[in-house]
Amino acid sequence: MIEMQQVKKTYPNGVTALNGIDINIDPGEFVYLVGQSGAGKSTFIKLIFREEMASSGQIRVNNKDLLEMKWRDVPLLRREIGVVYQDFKLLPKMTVYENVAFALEVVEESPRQIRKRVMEVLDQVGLKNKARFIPDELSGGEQQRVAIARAMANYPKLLIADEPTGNLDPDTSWEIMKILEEINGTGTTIIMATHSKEIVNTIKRRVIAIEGGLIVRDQHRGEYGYEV
Amino acid sequence: MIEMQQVKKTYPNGVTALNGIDINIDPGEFVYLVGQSGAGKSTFIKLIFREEMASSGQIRVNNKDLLEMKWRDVPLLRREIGVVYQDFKLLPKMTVYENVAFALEVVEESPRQIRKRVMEVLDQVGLKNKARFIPDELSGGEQQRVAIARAMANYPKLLIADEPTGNLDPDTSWEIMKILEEINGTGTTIIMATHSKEIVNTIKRRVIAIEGGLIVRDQHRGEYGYEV
Amino acid sequence: MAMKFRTLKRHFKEGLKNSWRNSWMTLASVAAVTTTLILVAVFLALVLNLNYIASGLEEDVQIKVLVDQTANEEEIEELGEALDGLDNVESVVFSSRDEELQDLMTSMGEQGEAWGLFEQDNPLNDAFVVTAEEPQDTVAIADVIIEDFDYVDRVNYGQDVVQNLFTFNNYARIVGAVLIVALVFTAIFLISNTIKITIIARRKEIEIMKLVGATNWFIRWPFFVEGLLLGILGSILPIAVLFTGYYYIDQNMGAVNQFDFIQLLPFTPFVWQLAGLILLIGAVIGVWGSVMSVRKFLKV
Amino acid sequence: MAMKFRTLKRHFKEGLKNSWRNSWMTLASVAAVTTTLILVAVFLALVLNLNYIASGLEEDVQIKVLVDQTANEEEIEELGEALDGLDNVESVVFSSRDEELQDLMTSMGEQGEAWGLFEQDNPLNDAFVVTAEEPQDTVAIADVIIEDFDYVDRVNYGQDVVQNLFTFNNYARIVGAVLIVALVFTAIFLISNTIKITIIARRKEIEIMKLVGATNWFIRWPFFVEGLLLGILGSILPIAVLFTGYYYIDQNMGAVNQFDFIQLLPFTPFVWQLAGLILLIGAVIGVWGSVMSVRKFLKV
Ligand SMILES: Nc1ncnc2c1ncn2[C@@H]1O[C@H](COP(=O)(O)OP(=O)(O)OP(=O)(O)O)[C@@H](O)[C@H]1O
Ligand SMILES: Nc1ncnc2c1ncn2[C@@H]1O[C@H](COP(=O)(O)OP(=O)(O)OP(=O)(O)O)[C@@H](O)[C@H]1O
Ligand SMILES: [Mg+2]
Ligand SMILES: [Mg+2]
Repeated sequence: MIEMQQVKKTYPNGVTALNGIDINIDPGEFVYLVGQSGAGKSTFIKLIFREEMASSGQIRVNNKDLLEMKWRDVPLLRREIGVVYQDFKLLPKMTVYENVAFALEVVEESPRQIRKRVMEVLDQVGLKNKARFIPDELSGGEQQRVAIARAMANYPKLLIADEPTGNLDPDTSWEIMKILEEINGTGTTIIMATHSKEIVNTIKRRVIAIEGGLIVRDQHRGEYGYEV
Repeated sequence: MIEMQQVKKTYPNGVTALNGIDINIDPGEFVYLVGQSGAGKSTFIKLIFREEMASSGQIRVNNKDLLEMKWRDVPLLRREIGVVYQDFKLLPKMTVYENVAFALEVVEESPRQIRKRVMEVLDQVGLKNKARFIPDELSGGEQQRVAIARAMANYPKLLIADEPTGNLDPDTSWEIMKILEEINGTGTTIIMATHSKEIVNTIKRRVIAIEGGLIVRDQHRGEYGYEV
Repeated sequence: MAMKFRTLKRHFKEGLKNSWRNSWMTLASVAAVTTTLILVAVFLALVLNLNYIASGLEEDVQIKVLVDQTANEEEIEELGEALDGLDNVESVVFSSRDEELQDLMTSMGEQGEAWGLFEQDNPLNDAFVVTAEEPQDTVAIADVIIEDFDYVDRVNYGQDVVQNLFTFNNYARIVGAVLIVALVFTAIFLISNTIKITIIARRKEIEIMKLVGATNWFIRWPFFVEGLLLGILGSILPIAVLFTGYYYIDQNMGAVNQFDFIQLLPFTPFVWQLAGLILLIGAVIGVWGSVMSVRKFLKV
Repeated sequence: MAMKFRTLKRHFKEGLKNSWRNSWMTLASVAAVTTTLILVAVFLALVLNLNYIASGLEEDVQIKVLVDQTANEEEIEELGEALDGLDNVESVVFSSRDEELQDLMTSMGEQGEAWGLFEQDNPLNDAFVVTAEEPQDTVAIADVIIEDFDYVDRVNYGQDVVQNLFTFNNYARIVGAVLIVALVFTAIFLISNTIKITIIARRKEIEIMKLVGATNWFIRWPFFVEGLLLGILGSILPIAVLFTGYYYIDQNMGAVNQFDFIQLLPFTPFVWQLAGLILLIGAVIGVWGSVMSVRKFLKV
């Protein structure tokens, strides 16, 4: 699903966030991404759906070479990937419903299909009754759940979540984890950046630890931790 | 420090977020605010520095009646309170340094004093070397720490933090908690909304649990939990 | 770019919704478009009418060919026919010396009557009044007449005044045309600049749309619709002002009787054409400004 | 509002920094201010000069008082003194009947010479040429002369033409004044509207500042500075265009010799005054637009 070879990322301001990443993630895997604040987790994630371009190295996602890819083809790549952004990135003028529907409209789904699916995912994250609200009228955790709903609406082959439980209480967090596990069960690859020791140590999956722009640990059914 | 009597808050869209809150928080206390996503924690916090106005009831902060207060006097109230917002609320065009300095400029601190204090708090949250970056160039956790630095820069009498460790790894979280405890040691009242069972159960303080707009538990040296 | 019909429908709905969602910005943009187009409308109506009035003045210019007093009737007739045969001449009218004196006396008013005493000893010439097809050709025709024709005593067309009139009108026309072009470009710039600012304010939204997998065209279409709506909404008031204002002035111009000599462009079709132009400018610039401004934020 | 000097300094620095931080918006706003003010400058220069030219034409208007042919020299002299004593009269010049005939012949050109034969039998009257202090009073003075004076045969001031000229000029002045006022208001509106849009785009920032404890004045001051900068930057190009353009036209007007009769307003002080006005409009509207637009986001 994802292959990276010697991937480096230096931001325009000179900060090198990733400094030689080699990794292989197979279809259907469930991967935790752990690491200190500023380690490079979000940068790693942004490279996968080409929000950012790698400065050097090789990235293949879904057998597409991201560095050779034409601008035109980027939307097609993104439609196969559902992303929960660390800062949510909801469209502020649209209602919760419209935000989620947007992800289905871009693939020209039929309106009836859209209506059905949107209410379905909103129900899953417990926000069916807030469909007509705009993001500013929601609590932090509710906004985060809208972002989760949008990411999974389109049955993506790959679902990337950047700290999807950062603003959620433990109960809601576990519900979200249950949903992610279910989705993973249908064959969707999942990559999740997280700071939650409890989740990583309870639901044991592959753990990739990033530290100072390098992968310092890559362990199947691993424990939380990012020390070398 | 804070007295609330029968405080209700209904948002313009008809959602009642708080439904009769009675509470007393004394100067120098350290209070955890816990509750499910959407319970009303952030709303409770917003009432204290009058980002939102209560719909009915009585609120006194620092012996000031917030509902009788003139618009003119609101900035004076806010200067006595440091706030870490759940969504950070950093000024996007200003550098990290300028964001923190702003909180000192509004009280017309001397430029030399400002320079000294800003670098001091940035050092405390571990971002001294990112002073010249703008928020967009920071990771989620780094942005959160800038927000923390800004909140404490002005030696506020009351420091309110809305999930200040939501985007931080455990190690950094503990460091932040250490800082908060130190500040609390100097007499500053601290109110902190959090979802971290680990923190609440390790550093035992007063725990106020909100559920459905009501205080369902108020316990000194309490455990994490919000069931009735 | 092949697109399902329901997607097109979606884009139109979305464009209208967006105008509504950003109602503050929409209002401000429409206000800017409105004021700018009112400016264009008023100015165009003014300059085009001035041009029309100037043309009217030029129409009145005639060449008076004074016939040599030695010419006999046959020769005068020949001269008349020859003048008639000239290129670019619209009409040739004969005016006898007696008629000329009468005209002169009339034109001099009361003072002229004093000259009535001298009717028996009329010192004036017979004359042909020649009107050019194109007023602009007057001077050239007059020159030809002087050079090539016999029995012509003098040619009179108010040389100084007419030359001045034409030169002045030509300069005025150039200035008017330059001002119109400049104003229209200014309007285009102001409108698209305003739209650009509103879209800079929405760059984050555009970026999010791209991140969710929208193609450039998917994002552009609602902006296209928004721009169109903006342009059309912004044209309504200018067109209304144009219609009522022009109607009012057209009506009252007749009442102010000193201005018989000023003839405005007829309401129909002039006002309709101008209204069409205003709407066109509004709509085209609205669409163009929107789509162009979006472009630079699509590279995400 | 008592403020430490270092805080004022801080606000100026912050205002300049903000313009730089929002460079896109600043650029777009300055562009809008620039175009609008160029429009105002060009239009003001045009209308004020047209008014000046029209006033020039009016200056030439004179009243010719034709003296009764029965009046003797003493009576003529009395009449002259009486005319001189009239209110609002600038000058009274005597012109004998012989001079009058000479003038008439000259003004008629070649054709006039034919009338030279009748010099011995001059049918014209002696005349006084009266010039009013204010051209506008001409008609009133003429009426007084007709009614109250003896030995006046007729009074001649090109009644129809002059009446038309004054009426036309008055209407033109009203139209010009209305257009200027409308244009200036349009400019004010467009500029403040543009600024408003840029500030709507920054409402979140203003809200954050309020939440951090900034007073309304603390937030307003940098916007004041930004608005001032915007207005001044936006005035530079219009003023440059005004100076070079006016200089160029002023120079070349003399060269186009057909236009001797057109006299432009003198470069100094006219252009300087206009430039000052432009700068004033830019700065005042810049500041006013900024501070006003911020206002509605301060209630947090
Ligand atoms: N747009 C950017 N421009 C410049 N530097 C950036 C940018 N985004 C991130 N960085 C820097 O790159 C490094 C890695 O950032 P990244 O967001 O990947 O961290 P992270 O692991 O997601 O941290 P967190 O857990 O705090 O979200 C950080 O030092 C950060 O300051
Ligand atoms: N500006 C607003 N307008 C309308 N409703 C709002 C607004 N802000 C919050 N709400 C609603 O009020 C309720 C309480 O929200 P609040 O932000 O206080 O929750 P919270 O306890 O902070 O949740 P979280 O842990 O998810 O941040 C929620 O149901 C939310 O949808
Ligand atoms: Mg991150
Ligand atoms: Mg909250």
